[in-house]
Amino acid sequence: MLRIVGGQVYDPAHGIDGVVQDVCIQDGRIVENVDAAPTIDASGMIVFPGGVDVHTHVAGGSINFARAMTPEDHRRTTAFIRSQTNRAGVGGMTPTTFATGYLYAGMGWTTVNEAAVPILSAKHTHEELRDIPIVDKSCCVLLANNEILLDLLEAGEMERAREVVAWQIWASKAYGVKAVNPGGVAAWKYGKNAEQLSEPVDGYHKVTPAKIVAGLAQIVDDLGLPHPLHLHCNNLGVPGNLTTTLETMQNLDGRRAHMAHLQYHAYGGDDWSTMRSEAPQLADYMNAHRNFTTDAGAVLFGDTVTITADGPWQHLLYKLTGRKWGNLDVENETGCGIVPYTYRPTNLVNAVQWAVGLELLLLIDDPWRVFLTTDHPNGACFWRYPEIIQLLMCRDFRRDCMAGQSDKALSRIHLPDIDREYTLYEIATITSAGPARALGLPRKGHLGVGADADVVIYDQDDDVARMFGHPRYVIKGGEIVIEDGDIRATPEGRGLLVRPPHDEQIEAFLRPLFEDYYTMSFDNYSVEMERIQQPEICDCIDTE
Amino acid sequence: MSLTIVDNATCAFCGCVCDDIEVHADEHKIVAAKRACILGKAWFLNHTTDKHYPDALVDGRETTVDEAVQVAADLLDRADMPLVYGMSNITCEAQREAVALAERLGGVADSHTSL
Amino acid sequence: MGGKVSCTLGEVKNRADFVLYWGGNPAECHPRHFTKYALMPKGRFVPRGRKDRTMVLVDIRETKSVKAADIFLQIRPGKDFEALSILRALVKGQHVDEKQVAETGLTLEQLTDLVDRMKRAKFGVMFFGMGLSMTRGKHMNSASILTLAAELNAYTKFVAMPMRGHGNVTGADVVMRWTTGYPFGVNFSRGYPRYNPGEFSTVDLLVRGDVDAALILGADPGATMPQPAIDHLARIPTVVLDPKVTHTSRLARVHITTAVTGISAPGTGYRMDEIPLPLRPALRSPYPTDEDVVRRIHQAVAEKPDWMAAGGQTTTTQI
Amino acid sequence: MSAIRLTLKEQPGVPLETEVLSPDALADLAHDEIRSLPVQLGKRRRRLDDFFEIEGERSDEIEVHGDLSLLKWIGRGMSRGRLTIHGNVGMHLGAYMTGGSIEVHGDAGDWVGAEMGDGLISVHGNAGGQIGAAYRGSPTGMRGGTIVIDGSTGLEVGMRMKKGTIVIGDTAKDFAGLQMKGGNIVLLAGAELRTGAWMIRGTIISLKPIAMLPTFRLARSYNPEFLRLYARFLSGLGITLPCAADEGRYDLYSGDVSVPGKGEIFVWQPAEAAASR
Repeated sequence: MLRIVGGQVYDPAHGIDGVVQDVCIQDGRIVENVDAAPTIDASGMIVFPGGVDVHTHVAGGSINFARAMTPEDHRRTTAFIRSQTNRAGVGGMTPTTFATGYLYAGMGWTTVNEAAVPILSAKHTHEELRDIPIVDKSCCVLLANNEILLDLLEAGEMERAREVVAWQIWASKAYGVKAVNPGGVAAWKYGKNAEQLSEPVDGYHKVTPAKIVAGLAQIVDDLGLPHPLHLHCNNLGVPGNLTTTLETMQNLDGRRAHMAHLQYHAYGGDDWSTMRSEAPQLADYMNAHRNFTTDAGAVLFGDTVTITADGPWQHLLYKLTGRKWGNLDVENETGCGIVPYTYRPTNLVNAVQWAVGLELLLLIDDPWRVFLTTDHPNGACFWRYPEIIQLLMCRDFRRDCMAGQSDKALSRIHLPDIDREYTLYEIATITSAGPARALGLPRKGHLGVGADADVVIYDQDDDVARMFGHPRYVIKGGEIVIEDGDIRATPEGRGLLVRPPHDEQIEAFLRPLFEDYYTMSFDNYSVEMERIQQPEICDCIDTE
Repeated sequence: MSLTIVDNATCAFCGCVCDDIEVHADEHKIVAAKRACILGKAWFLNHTTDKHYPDALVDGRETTVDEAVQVAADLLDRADMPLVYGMSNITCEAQREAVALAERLGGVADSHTSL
Repeated sequence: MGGKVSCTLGEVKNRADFVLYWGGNPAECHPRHFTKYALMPKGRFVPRGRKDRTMVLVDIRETKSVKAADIFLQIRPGKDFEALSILRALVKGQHVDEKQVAETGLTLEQLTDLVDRMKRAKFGVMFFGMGLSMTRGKHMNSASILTLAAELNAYTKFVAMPMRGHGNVTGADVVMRWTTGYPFGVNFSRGYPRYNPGEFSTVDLLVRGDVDAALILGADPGATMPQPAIDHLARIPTVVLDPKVTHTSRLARVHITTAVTGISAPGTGYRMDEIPLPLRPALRSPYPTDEDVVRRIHQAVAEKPDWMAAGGQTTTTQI
Repeated sequence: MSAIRLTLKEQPGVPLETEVLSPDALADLAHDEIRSLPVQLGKRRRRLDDFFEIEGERSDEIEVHGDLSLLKWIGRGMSRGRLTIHGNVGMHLGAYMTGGSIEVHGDAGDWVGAEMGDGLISVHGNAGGQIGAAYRGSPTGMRGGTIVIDGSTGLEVGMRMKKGTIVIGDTAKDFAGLQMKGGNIVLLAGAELRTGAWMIRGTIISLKPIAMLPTFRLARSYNPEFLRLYARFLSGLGITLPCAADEGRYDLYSGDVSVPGKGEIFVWQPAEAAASR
């Protein structure tokens, strides 16, 4: 039991905008009232619901591959020293699992969605998620280059495809469905890509990226998944890709979708030298079409490592940068590429990317549909979110950051003309209430009765980045986990899953195909329930 | 005596980790390992449930696991720079525990990879 | 700076029309590598199986694997790095002198032909064994073949991967990476993980006498390591966990018998391509599992006073 | 200001990490403060005076006496002053240093001057591998300064170095100049195999014949002008580089073409050998 007294509460889900009121906690949930509970005096402090990250890469084969590639970063970053409370680890571009939990909780985030899981190595992802303490975790399974599914779409067998997807979600113990560069990663298996939405994918006659996207979005809606299709469009990072992005969104024809890291998909120009921001056009489209949510995938200047299932893009980046390159293709399903990268303010392309992420956050007018992410670690590391909050809340700070940029760079972006400054209420929306709603998690992202008692309390501070980087208290499931920068407790987080119903006969269809295409036994493919820490099976919904 | 049949058993002998082995076992030993290669077969068939070895030895003396665990803990905790090495022929779950122990001991954790 | 470009074994099965083994003898060391994964199986895009693939074997001597090869290149011992350097140069169209090739035991014609075949492949894969990674040059030999594969992607699809032996050694890499950030040789003496091969790798630590106690599990260094390393293990208090009383057990202070991984101990093992697989034991062991014993030792250690000085939970200046 | 003098009184049983033995750490400290500085013995935090007799205070001139083979990180990141070691010394001597000088009357371990930015390290005995190198994963090793090893060295001398000079008096083991990006390595007694492997840029000068990788090409044979200037710089360190035309010539090999790189390896051919070829 706990009572938080006297804090200014920001709870956008209930329209509460800085009202001084108590928050009461019992048995891990928010309750109406508690008697004789210990209290936290939050007078003069700010109370938020715990942060929710809708799109991050923190566990599994890809990030673990990246860890092995970047020992030089581990050495220079913040290290966690083992204590009676916490495990050892390193932070940095690719934090170790334990450190990931401490760093997220340390800035008040209590729920994260790992955005890219191959079924084949989903056991690995879940093993790592189990070792990320404190936060609750969900994940999205990669399906837009799954060759069994593409074959079904080629044959026009939508109903069977739906059954297969339902089976695959449960087999991987996932929460949602992710599409990455639809068709392009499959083509990459022979060193090719998919750049045109309406052209057949390499090796197919009928299946196009457009059909994959529409098909998967339809299936996700038919299955009633609480989170819509999580979509990484084709042509990520490429100048002029706005056309592809808009075409993809039009092609969805009113169906729900979460457009991942739109920053990487909002560029004009014909090549690297003419690249420019098309954020206003994309923001206009977002504003006019309420079937979409998005996350920023914002970029901050500095070192990071780029990790994506988008193999062709990573090969291009390796050729452009001449730095280390890691690639891992996963049979019949997906792939991943890894390239360390430094975003530099003096680099025209990077300067545009930096601006586009902020422009999208500032120009999309509904904070319930655009969320704070950096596509960790691609645009920047998640533990730098407080810097982005400062950029959103302080126009003058943005101007200062742009002061050193060349006229050429400034002519390619729109940020200097944008005056909007986020309020605390809006920050609470894009970091917590909005992403929780988009994920379809009814007990997350708010402080109403029945919500999970994930609460973060900040000292009021004019230095916005400092305030959001160092919460006074973080409470997870009713327990104080962080106090004044110290890790006080490291409870296990929950594993959030869905179990859409499927026809049991689908296994009879899948088994022989699997035996032909794969190199492991079908019976060893599914993730066993015992691997999920504190599993919570969430309800499917009626999407009509 | 009835046989237990484990379909899709996994052979942990070499790095191929083939997981399509059909293992037949009675209560005492494995009697067949279908689809396993010559190395895998030899490995599967080489094991029984017999107690060929003492539970534990301390300085050559047979003892209980409990006592050996205590002695091991004393020796490892006393060291300034202990080493935890090997981890090839154990499960990931055991590897995870071994890393946690090395961390608690303030020692080094290492595997065959370093060879 | 090169890279590591790889895939799961099913990609090889379904797509590889060019398969090269360098410094390995799968016919005897990984018998089903040919038949289940890389060479014989019919794959989705190589429907005729073996007939659709070209197999090249590079080794210092004729092994049983030669029979399975279309092309066998017998390289002079210790010249792998030189040969790989020449291949990297030829791939980029650089001139290499015929005379300079001679030291490898191969001819310019052979290597030029190999490069042509690699570039003509639709999907090429190179597997490398301890004949490459454990001979003079060691990690640089592995780096060379990985970089060659990465660079071939400018021309066609190419991947490379090591033929890991030793059961679940891949799992040890994977687990250490997610828990510590580093794949092996991790030092926790300052409370946070540090990594420096050569400094914190076991043979070096033992030969120099840098450690003063050891827990050995899932390995028998007493049978495999250089004598000075074994001598040091005998000098310090050593604890062994193993299903058998091993060479190392005989020189140890403590031995605890454990269940056999995969036979009577359940859990997870990783294949050489980092695919996790469940282990399904068929027998019940009279002995506890390694997992259980390690946890018990940890509990016993945790009951002792903590040696770690109270202080911060983080540091920004690592040594 | 007289030197601070430390004498090892107790050999550690396992390696001892003593990054505090650096002018930057000691220069402003009183005697008692120096004595209580922390050192790391395996997992144990100990005091400097557990291992050393210490004389003097407040000086950026430091003398250390004893067999320090197990002492790591001496002179780590130092930026000024002078550190003199009478005895052998362990790994990472002068790693990350940016200024000042270190002199060792004895042998040194691996990673001498790793990733150093500037300063001078001279070792009068042998040294280990990875001299002036990049640590694992780092793109760049030594960025400036000078390292002189009178004796032999281990593997990967100057790995990924970008600037500065390394001089090795006796034989260097394999992979000297590995992935070198710039700077100079002078091998007074040659090296074992694979010198200059993966070299991108930079210069290696060997006064003895060395085994060349097949991916280096003989470009020309001459007495380059810049070597005359460089010889003048080396003579300041007490090292003689032959460069007179009547003494012989340098064979210039370029490579490593496997990269393809533009590194240069100069191999000295004394006049007689040049004539008899």
